[in-house]
Amino acid sequence: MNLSISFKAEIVENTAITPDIFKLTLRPLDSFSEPLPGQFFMLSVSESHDPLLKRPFSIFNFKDRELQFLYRIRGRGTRLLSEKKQGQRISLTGPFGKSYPQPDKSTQEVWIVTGGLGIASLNFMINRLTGEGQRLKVLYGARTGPELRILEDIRVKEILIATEDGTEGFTGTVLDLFNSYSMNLQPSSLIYACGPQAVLSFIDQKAQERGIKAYLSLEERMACGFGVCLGCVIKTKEGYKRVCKEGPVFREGEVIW
Amino acid sequence: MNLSISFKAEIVENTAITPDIFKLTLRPLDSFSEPLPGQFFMLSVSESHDPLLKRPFSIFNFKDRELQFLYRIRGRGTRLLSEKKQGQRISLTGPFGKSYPQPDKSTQEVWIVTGGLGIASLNFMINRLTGEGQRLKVLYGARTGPELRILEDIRVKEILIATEDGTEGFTGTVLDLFNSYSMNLQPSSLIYACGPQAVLSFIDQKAQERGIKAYLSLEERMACGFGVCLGCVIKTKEGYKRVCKEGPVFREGEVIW
Amino acid sequence: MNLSVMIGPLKLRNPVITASGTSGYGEELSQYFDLSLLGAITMKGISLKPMEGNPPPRLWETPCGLLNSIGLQNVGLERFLREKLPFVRRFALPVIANILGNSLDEYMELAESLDGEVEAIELNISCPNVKKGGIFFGTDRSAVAELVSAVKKTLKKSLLITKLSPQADIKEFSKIAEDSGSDAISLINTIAGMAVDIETRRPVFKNIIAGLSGPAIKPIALRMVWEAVSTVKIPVIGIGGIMTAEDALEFLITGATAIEAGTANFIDPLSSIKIIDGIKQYMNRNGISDIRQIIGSIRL
Amino acid sequence: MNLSVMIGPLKLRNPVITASGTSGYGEELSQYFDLSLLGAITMKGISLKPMEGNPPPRLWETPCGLLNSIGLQNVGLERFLREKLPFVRRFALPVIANILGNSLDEYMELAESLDGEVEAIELNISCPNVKKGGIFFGTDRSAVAELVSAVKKTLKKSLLITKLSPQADIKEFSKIAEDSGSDAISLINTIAGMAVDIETRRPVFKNIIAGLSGPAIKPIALRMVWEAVSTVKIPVIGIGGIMTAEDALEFLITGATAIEAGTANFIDPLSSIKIIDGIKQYMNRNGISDIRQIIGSIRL
Ligand SMILES: Cc1cc2nc3c(=O)[nH]c(=O)nc-3n(C[C@H](O)[C@H](O)[C@H](O)COP(=O)(O)OP(=O)(O)OC[C@H]3O[C@@H](n4cnc5c(N)ncnc54)[C@H](O)[C@@H]3O)c2cc1C
Ligand SMILES: Cc1cc2nc3c(=O)[nH]c(=O)nc-3n(C[C@H](O)[C@H](O)[C@H](O)COP(=O)(O)OP(=O)(O)OC[C@H]3O[C@@H](n4cnc5c(N)ncnc54)[C@H](O)[C@@H]3O)c2cc1C
Ligand SMILES: Cc1cc2nc3c(=O)[nH]c(=O)nc-3n(C[C@H](O)[C@H](O)[C@H](O)COP(=O)(O)O)c2cc1C
Ligand SMILES: Cc1cc2nc3c(=O)[nH]c(=O)nc-3n(C[C@H](O)[C@H](O)[C@H](O)COP(=O)(O)O)c2cc1C
Ligand code: FES
Ligand code: FES
Repeated sequence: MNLSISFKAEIVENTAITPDIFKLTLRPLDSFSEPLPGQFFMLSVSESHDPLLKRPFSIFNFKDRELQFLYRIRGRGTRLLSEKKQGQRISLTGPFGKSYPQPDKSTQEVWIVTGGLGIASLNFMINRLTGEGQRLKVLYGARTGPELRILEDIRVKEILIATEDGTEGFTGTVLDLFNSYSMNLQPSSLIYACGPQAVLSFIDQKAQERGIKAYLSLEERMACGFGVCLGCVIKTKEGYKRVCKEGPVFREGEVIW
Repeated sequence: MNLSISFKAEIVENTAITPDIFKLTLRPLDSFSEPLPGQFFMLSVSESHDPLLKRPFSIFNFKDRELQFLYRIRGRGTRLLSEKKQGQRISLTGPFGKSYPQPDKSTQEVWIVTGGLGIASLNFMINRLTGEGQRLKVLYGARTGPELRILEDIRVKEILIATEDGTEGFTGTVLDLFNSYSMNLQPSSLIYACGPQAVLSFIDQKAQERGIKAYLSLEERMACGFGVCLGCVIKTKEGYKRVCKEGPVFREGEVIW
Repeated sequence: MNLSVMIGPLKLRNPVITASGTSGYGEELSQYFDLSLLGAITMKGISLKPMEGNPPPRLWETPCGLLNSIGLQNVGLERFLREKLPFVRRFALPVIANILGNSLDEYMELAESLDGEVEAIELNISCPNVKKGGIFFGTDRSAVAELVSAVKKTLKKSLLITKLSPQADIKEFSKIAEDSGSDAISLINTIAGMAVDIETRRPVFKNIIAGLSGPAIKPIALRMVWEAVSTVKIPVIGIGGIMTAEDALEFLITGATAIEAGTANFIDPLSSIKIIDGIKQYMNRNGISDIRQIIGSIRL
Repeated sequence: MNLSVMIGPLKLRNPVITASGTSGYGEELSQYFDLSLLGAITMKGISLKPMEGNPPPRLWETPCGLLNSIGLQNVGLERFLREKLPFVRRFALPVIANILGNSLDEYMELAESLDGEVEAIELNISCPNVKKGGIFFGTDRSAVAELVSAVKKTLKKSLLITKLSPQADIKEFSKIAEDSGSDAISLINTIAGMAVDIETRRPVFKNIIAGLSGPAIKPIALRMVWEAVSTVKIPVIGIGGIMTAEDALEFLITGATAIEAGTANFIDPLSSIKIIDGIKQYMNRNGISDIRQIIGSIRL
């Protein structure tokens, strides 16, 4: 029994990092279960029945019993969320989903490949791994320089940046960046990736080609977040799987893109 | 053409006067028509379709192009309204409805009879009348002393108070108060009343008995507020009338209670 | 940019009509905008004799919806012709009279008197708020066929639009309306719904059942419009929960030639004007010069 | 305080059931609360053979509603009996198996295999998400009569509940179900709805039409339950947009013997538990000691 799966939290902070990217910090008001990196919560964006469904957000950070999220305004729900002010309350369910597995002993180097808001899912894992002294290389792609502000809290020695408009770092996408460094990948490397489908399917393919282990975090529209609606499925080699339950983290070679 | 009938406003203040009575000050962001005392606006309590309908609120005061409302938390809509914070925006339509007619030359004394939130509709009229030097007597009933805080802004010389629990002024309702003073009513007096149906029907009857003119402001559930849905009707001697359009202010003897 | 559409021989400036019972006789809305900006306006349902309507309460809010039990309060045919029609006639726009009878004869008398006075007559055979009349016709196959044929034969000048009940099988009844000579069909009317006050344990409405409108019913209305356009060749007017241009576009893309906005008018008297603007913006954004490129353009 | 109700000979601890397709096979929910707190649990619709379900997207949000096109993905009868049923059997609560066939034979085989394995069988004759099967039965009078009678004859131990389609005439079909021997009826299943993506101009779902659930449909569901309880004597289970105890009470007061909560489980896995608590609070507040004083207590 885990009656703490559904709880309320108070907004400590909900601030714009760029005009459409926000950082949200919540202080839970009831008991809840500790989240693991890669897991997500379903957040209510409205106190009414419209929008009806909660929205899934990866846990960006968990510190001092506060939950932190990073989100981009995409549609109505995220817009409503961005209008919420400090002191307002919001309902949550979670944590849900499989977390990123830990690297095993044989892993010599971890690559984090992500872009845009994909970092929302990986930041917590990065913190864990650096805390454990794991060797890390972060490859990050953004549309444009100012969006790199979302990396400000991230403490990693080796972080490689690409911007599509070339305002900072490498000019191109994170995939271009990946390509130009991928000769350094060892069979004992491990990749964690999160981002748009194009990024994930590309990394999936490269990992398979090179015989490297990769964990890919996916997104799908969700209703429940905990496996009962069967609404969030993706096609895998073993048939449809629920992103919220069997995922959101999948292994290389599992998903049929 | 009056395209300013529907507009947005920014919340300047939304503060609790008692735990369930709030004062809301709005700064319109678009052009709008000047309201008259007794008129009302329809306020959206949510940026979504749930609750679907706007809620009617009397104009409590209009000063320096700011609209002020006084409201009590009654159900879901007013609760949502009370949770809104300074800086948030809200949509309005209005002003709608008939205003309180001005007293005519023959009126020697104006009585304002109201209780609870009824003052929300009459305050603006009181301000007008005192501004014009009209002799005024306000009879006001509250449940309990602390609720009298909503009268703080009201500048009238002669204000008679009743509280149901006797914490301040006369012990009883505003009707008891009215009864014990009504011998002072002259045929040339004029009554403005707003409040629960019991108050209005009582004043209506007394006014008719004594041949005194009275203006009564009514409430009904509303969908549109401007006369097209036919949802807010009350029974009158001339058949159903729309509270939002033919009212909310009615004459003594008009309504069938 | 062309926004005009044809409902049979009737040309509308644009496909946005205000729905019956949600725009009165045009008097109130005309205070807020120039009615001639609309594609057309539909009058509150008119009966032969004035109707007082139902006692309050007449409204109840539901999640994203509105239950109403107005009971077809209206001024009756005579006052309509004398007072209400002349007013709305001052504006350059097609007027649709929505009519309701308790019998075939009443419908016929209404249709005869209104023929030529209005551009179109919308047969309300589907209102759930009166015991006699409406609902009976709306779900009875042969009664609808007989009614539509008879009214069609009567009309010399005005167009005939049959407004369907969502309580009936849409495919079947659109076909009946088409086969009986209706020039167009409109759908949907409100869906029969109910609410109970759990404190008093009474139904909210005296009639127990009331009509549900608003955003809640949009997906159902859109499906029914889809069923209608897949069944008949006559123009279909889409109605149900249309609040925004995006909603209207869903119906137009699905194949509705025009749409009616109802409950939206309550939330904002300028809704229909905003819907028209929004459609224009969508057309601009997508480089569409003629609304007819949108209507029925759904890609399966 | 007595919250228990009888569905025919079957006693439920309280009138709150989780609806088919919204609580899986109980595995997920059981991680969050003790299933035996529920009145009963309904299993995801089971077919003879495993079904893969529809391709994504399977979900679309509408105002206060949810359109789904899951396509009855399920593990099939065999795996259900082998893996899923033993799990939920660990909890002390009645289990309802929701079954769906493509033919009378398939329904019969499902019923025979499940008889006695579960307390009740809910005949899903109304799912709008598969082309063959469901919808056909749900709106065809003689097919429903034949199906219900045949299944009823097969069942020696389990109760038979017929789940009605909101696309059919409720009065007529509740009567058919009762006359054909169904022990109870449940309603409503999702209402057929549709959505269009105005940017791609495609229907959101491959099947075009999907099933609408959630608060949006509550007033319609309540009206249909009213129609059912006014027509039949067998117990009626109310379903549709029940999110809170207040919603549940509307259905119980109207005459539903029990209710099923569906979409509510998605928004909060503890919804049904909260509904039970809320009903208790209401009873306390109103000095009601037995839930049977509430059921059907509507005052007209
Ligand atoms: C497990 C998981 C974790 C996520 N974590 C984050 C996060 O940490 N930060 C963040 O900003 N976003 C995250 N997302 C995406 C986020 O849930 C969506 O952006 C949000 O639900 C959109 O809601 P909306 O009402 O604003 O958009 P809508 O109006 O519903 O849709 C707007 C656009 O977003 C797309 N979209 C909507 N929902 C999803 C979804 N679930 N997956 C993919 N695309 C979607 C739609 O197709 C549409 O194009 C996550 C999604 C999942 C499934
Ligand atoms: C012309 C007019 C002016 C008004 N001015 C004010 C004002 O200045 N300040 C203020 O606090 N309130 C005012 N009201 C009442 C206010 O509109 C309602 O309290 C509000 O709509 C309730 O919304 P809700 O969602 O909180 O309540 P709901 O959940 O909708 O209902 C809660 C309770 O309030 C009652 N109620 C709801 N709406 C109305 C209504 N329109 N009239 C009477 N009772 C209702 C219901 O019957 C129920 O018992 C006015 C009403 C009208 C018609
Ligand atoms: C208050 C109200 C009154 C209505 N009166 C009528 C009417 O007189 N005749 C009619 O055919 N439809 C009437 N309708 C139905 C609307 O015209 C429309 O079909 C329905 O409300 C669905 O559209 P909507 O969701 O946009 O409101 C009425 C609807 C409402 C809400
Ligand atoms: C995602 C989803 C899946 C469903 N699957 C089934 C099913 O397999 N069998 C069935 O009879 N009903 C199914 N239903 C219908 C529900 O059991 C219920 O009748 C309907 O959703 C209305 O109730 P609600 O508004 O509380 O959700 C499903 C509903 C949803 C939302
Ligand atoms: S979101 Fe419901 S099963 Fe995944
Ligand atoms: S609220 Fe619509 S007519 Fe008065």
